[in-house]
Amino acid sequence: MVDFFIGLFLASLITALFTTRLYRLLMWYSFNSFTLGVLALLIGMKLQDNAMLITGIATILIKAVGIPYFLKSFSQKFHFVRQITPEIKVQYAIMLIPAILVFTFYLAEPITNMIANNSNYVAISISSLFLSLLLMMEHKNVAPKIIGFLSMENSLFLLGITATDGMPMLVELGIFFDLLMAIIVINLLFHREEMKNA
Amino acid sequence: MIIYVTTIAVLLLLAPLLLSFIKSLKMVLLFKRPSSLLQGYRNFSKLMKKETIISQETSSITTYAPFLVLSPLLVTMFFLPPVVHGAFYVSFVDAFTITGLLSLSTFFLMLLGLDSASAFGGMGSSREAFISALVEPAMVLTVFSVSMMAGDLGIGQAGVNLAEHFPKEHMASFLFAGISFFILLIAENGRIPVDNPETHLELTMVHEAMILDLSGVYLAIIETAASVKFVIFASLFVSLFIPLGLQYSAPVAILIFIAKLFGVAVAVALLEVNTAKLRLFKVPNLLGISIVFAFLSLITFYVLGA
Amino acid sequence: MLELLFLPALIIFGLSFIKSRKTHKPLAFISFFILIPTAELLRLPKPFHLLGDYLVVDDLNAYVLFVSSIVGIGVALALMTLDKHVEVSKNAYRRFYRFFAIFWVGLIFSILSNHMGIYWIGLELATLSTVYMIKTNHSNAAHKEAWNYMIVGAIAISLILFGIILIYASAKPILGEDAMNFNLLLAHAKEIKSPFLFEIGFAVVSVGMFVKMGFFPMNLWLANIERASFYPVAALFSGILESAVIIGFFRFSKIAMEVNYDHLFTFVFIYTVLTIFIVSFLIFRTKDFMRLFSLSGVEHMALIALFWVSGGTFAALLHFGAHAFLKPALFLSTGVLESNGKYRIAGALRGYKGKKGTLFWFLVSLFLLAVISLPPSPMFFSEIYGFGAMINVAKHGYHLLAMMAAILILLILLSIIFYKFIEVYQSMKYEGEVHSKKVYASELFSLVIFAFALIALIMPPVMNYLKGIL
Amino acid sequence: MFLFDTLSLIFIALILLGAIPNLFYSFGYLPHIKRKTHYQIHYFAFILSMLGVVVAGNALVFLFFWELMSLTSWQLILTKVEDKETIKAARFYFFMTHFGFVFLLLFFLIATNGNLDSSFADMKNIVASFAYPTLLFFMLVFGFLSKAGAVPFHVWLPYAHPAAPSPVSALMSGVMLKVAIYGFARFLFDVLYPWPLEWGIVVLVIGSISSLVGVLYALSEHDIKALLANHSIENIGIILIGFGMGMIFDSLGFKTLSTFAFIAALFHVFNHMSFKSLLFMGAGSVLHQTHTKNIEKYGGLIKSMPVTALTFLLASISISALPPSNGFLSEWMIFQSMLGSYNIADMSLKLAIPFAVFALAITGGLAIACFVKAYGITFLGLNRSKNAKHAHEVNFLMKSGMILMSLVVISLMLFTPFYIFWFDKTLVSLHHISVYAKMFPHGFWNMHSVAVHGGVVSPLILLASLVGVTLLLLFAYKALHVKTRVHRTWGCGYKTSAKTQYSATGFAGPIRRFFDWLYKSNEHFHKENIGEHETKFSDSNYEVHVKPLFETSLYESSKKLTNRVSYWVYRLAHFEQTRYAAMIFNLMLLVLFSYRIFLHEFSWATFSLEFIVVIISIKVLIIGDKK
Repeated sequence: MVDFFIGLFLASLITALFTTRLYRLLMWYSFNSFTLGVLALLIGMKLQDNAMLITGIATILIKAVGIPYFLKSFSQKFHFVRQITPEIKVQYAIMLIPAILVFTFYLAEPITNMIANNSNYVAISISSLFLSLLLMMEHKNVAPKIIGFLSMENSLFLLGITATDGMPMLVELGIFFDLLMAIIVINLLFHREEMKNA
Repeated sequence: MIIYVTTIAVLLLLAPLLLSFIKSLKMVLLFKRPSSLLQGYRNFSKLMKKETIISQETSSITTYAPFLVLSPLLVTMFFLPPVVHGAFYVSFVDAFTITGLLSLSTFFLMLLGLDSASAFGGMGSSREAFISALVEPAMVLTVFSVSMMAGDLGIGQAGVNLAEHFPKEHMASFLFAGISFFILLIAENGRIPVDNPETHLELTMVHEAMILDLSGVYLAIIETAASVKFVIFASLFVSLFIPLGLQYSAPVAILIFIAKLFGVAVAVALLEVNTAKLRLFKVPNLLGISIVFAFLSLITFYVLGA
Repeated sequence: MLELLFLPALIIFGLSFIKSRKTHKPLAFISFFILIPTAELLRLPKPFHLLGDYLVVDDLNAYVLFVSSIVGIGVALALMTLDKHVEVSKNAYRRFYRFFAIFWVGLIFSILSNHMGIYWIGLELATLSTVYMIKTNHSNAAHKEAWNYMIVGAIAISLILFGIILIYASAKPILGEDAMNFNLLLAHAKEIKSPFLFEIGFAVVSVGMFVKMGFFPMNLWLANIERASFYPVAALFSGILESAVIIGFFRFSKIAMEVNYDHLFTFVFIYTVLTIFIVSFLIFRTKDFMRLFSLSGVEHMALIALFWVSGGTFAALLHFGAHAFLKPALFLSTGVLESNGKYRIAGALRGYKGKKGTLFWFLVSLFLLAVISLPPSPMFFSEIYGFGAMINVAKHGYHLLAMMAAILILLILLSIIFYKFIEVYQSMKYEGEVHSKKVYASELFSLVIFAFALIALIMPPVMNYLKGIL
Repeated sequence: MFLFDTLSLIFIALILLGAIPNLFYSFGYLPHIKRKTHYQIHYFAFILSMLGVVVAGNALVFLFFWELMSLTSWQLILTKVEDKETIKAARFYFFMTHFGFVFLLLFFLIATNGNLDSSFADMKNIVASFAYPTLLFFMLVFGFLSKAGAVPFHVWLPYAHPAAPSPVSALMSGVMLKVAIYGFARFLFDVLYPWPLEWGIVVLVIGSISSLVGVLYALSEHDIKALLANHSIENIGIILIGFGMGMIFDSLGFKTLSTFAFIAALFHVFNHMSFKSLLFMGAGSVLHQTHTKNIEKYGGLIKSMPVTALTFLLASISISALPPSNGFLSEWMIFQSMLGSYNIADMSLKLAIPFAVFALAITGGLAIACFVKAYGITFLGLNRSKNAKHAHEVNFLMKSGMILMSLVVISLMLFTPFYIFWFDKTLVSLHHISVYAKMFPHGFWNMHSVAVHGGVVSPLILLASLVGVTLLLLFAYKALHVKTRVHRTWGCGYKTSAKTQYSATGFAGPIRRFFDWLYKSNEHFHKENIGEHETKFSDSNYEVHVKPLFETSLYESSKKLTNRVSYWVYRLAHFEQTRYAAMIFNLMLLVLFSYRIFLHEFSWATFSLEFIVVIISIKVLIIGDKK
């Protein structure tokens, strides 16, 4: 079950890479976050870890629902360009994504003595990190870049949830707090720009 | 000690004669009517009687430099090797010092040339500086080599040593050093092919250009200095490279020495008659030969021991 | 104690909401209160548990905190006359103060933390608040650079967190939830079961930090941002933000040293030499003060990192202190220096009249010459000791000649920087035309504070204190 | 912390001898300087820092004062900032001195294991266990000889010395260069002893080349201070020749000869300090009066500035190594020590040393030519410009500075045995054997060489006889009561004027032409022809400029290289901002890959794979397609 959701997580991220519409991208991000939340809930239940459960619920609430909603409203408020074509050609991307996956598994191969005893989780997290970076690279517009950054955050959480069986509560809350802060700052950035244009 | 003083006196007296001798011998060789052998003395006495004309552009350098040109040479006269076996010689002066004293004399001569503000003086000094700069290394290297063969750098001691043990085993390097030194003799004394002491043609002058503005006693002093310099070189050449005949009694040995000096003069005259004056910028070639021979002399001495 | 530490920042935060013409005057003086707790922390017996195991004060971070507090005071002072040198609206001015306060809080957390997570949170807070500080400048360039900072800073920060989690993953089997505790991790570093995982984590963390400090290949990134924003931002960057980053690097690398020293050293050495190579040539071509100082800041951070991993703890800390005082001082003075145009280096130090002016140019010359480590600048001593430490590492390693060659290359690269600075200094001092410029007392006061702090650094007691750290 | 052994004391003496007359001169010069406070602060700090260097007892103190010395001298060069050249020169000087400092720093760090408080004796122990002493030796060479101005690090001298005020040039050239020699000697003797044979040869070669290069470029110089600066290069070369011979003899086991050669080098250090300071003071006085450094604008100054002219003459004789001056004596000693190469068994080395002899000898010859030029063109003949016409003797303080310095020169000439006694003691304290008894076996009249077949020189007798004979001749001349008449110089019927005199360019012409393959001189000839006539002209101007070969080949090319590299780096660093993410991506790829390959398990196959992958990804993601 856990592995299935990890697969879904990765799949949604890869799909997001090929998306050419902003709202579609937001949707894939939301789905991505949702799988992450479910993963947290699943592992949390298995480990009887309340903190993990809270994290899962918060993830679903904030990342899968809240942030996409905010971003969507921003995009309407500030008239984002919604047509986002990837800069990197599809042909390259097709080659690049498997290469990244191969590389990360090769990289993670010597890792031993994990708590979850599965180095593949690390590999998948690193590859999703690379994929989110790729997402940031292939777009010139700011909005997809922000989504790229947010999915990087997701891959962090994936690592934290799967590979380490959850981080300390304090840290996770801190991360959420910072995420909110980031959204505020982004809002301000857009806002200033808007004011100036007006 | 008496022989020592006598030798110096004889050499001093002989100095003008040697140059006049070369001149007249050259004239004979060129089928001209020779000038008198005593011309040098005549010139000297005539100049001594004349008044001194000093240029208004000159400074105290002109007033004192002629003496400073002559005095190092006169001092050098006292340091020459003995001409008679067992005679007194100065042991506390070596070849480098003598080289230095000769340079000192040249230094003031060059300043003298520049002092009069004439184009000729500067030209002469410039050329002299050029030549003497190149003479210096050849001189030092030759001295270096000779001191090895003679077993001493002290010039007097070297002469004695060479006379006592003629370096038969080092004949090759001895010969090379001799050739080198002979070239230096020509270059330093302004003889053809380096300089022509007899013309006053601006293209060729070196030594004469520097003293163009001197007259009277000053000119006499400089002329004397030139002849003394020739004597010094000739007697150094004779003592170091033809160290023969010292074992006889004093008068005979001195006579032999004088004969050798005249021999050198003859050689110089022959050379002068048979070569043309070199262009100034060809002079380094000649001096280069001298340097090469000096090096060769050292190398053969070191490597072959010959 | 904790309250006292955050009090000045919080007061500034609160006051910044009051809409009055004169609010910014008291703000500067409030910052002085920070000296009380920080000085107290320096004095207290170490380790001092400020907040359980989360915030622990030891010699190292007490020193770093003190240094950054002085920088904070200096910057707050110089901020008073920001509107005299650049165009800034009252609102933006106050908002600048507000974000400055947030920034400060975040960094105090970071510096004092004994917990990777808290360290990260503080850093993130600071990063995000900086974005707005950059934005205070209403130019297009500043807007662009603010986004840039947002994106790249976010990436860097995420990388750091990613690395932290990897390290956590490697240590959790032995330490459990406490695997994020720096001290515990350091004590148990040798027991880590999967050193490879730890090392990957460390590599990711350091890449994140290096990107944030503008190392290879992001050299011009930081310089451009500092160019585009108001000059106090640059001062805050180099004086406070970078101190927080570097103290993290100190702590992480300390653990990495226990795990595998050779790997750590090779990695950092190659990285920093590469950085200095690029930076020295970039410095050679710079044409304005901001980029010049900013790039030289990158160079100094690289040197600090290098000295630290070479075992030259004292050298690294001294260099850090000198850098933290010198760079903000220089950045703050650019406000005055550039009052006749951004790209006018020639004659920038001329035309200062009166006592204030004389003091100003004198101080700036001192700072400029101290940056290139002429004696008796603290940088002179720190570089000597730092390179000494490197030579020692070289002597105990296997590739002595290769290391020597690398050190030599490093020194020659530093000579290039030296040459550029001399050129700039001479040109500022002796070339160009004379325009009269005005210096304000508050900026001068902050420069004087920095100057005294620098002098204090080379005093024997301070030196001994630094030698006693670790 | 501080060290006062004989070597230090000797150099303290040197600095004081150089500085005290300079103080007088400097105060006389002061009205001429605009930034008086600036000048005075740095001037005294400079002298103090030099003293600090020679008494420093550990590495840290040494480095501190060394840098302080550089710093103050740099600021002193910047005294006259109105000049663009000054700023350039100062920058170049400071860079060069920093360049040397880098090597010194490295040397100290290696030799002290990073603990800079250790004394020189401790350093010796550390160095003894260091595997590559030659590395350290080269660091010393680079570090100290770049400050001393030996080839190929000499390029800054002809720029820095002319730019500095004259008292400072005198101090820098006379004393500061010697402080560098002190450092070189100090660490060779105290730390790096014993020396392999090759080191001595390296020093000898550097010395020979420096002496030749220095004098050759001095000849082509028209700026009087640059000329003197080039002569400093030459004299440092001569000192290094003596030093190198000493090192060679020491490593071959000829201890007596070694001490002798070192004494010669030390003696030349003192001599050069004395006459070079005096020359710079003289040049400074001339400059002070005529406001130009161009030697072609002087002429006839001996009439208006007799004291300057006389002291300059004394120094010229001394620097040209003419007997019986002190310069001659030290050069004589160096020649003598080279004569000691007779004993060397190694044939190739034995044959190589005559080349050094040759270099030294030709240097001597050219130095004479050069100083005839410098003296003759400056002080003799007619005034070549209005500036020279209005010159008059300098003020009392400057005069007394010059006179004091000439007294130092004369004392070095008269009290040679005394100085040599001290040099001998110094070397004994550095664990060499004493040769004083061998050099002066029969009192102080005659100085003997310790080489086999070596010569003798008797400075006092020479001096006495030269003075005696000259006086005798003068008295004779006076006794003759020769009539004297003053008239114009005879110029073949033409009028003699300032323009018909030989110029400095013309004077050096033959030599310049002979060495043109080295000079590669840049000639400018401009002529206003009258009508169609090629040979008739109303106005003409001929100038020759020589740019030193080392500067064009070594320095400008490295500057070009730096420029090119920096441009390349600059372009590389200027990516579009959208590429930042891509750069980080690739960076991560590279770092993680490297960790995996190099630090976990290495195989060439994966390495080459990594290489290819990274290259492709950089190409695709960062550089992108060509547009």
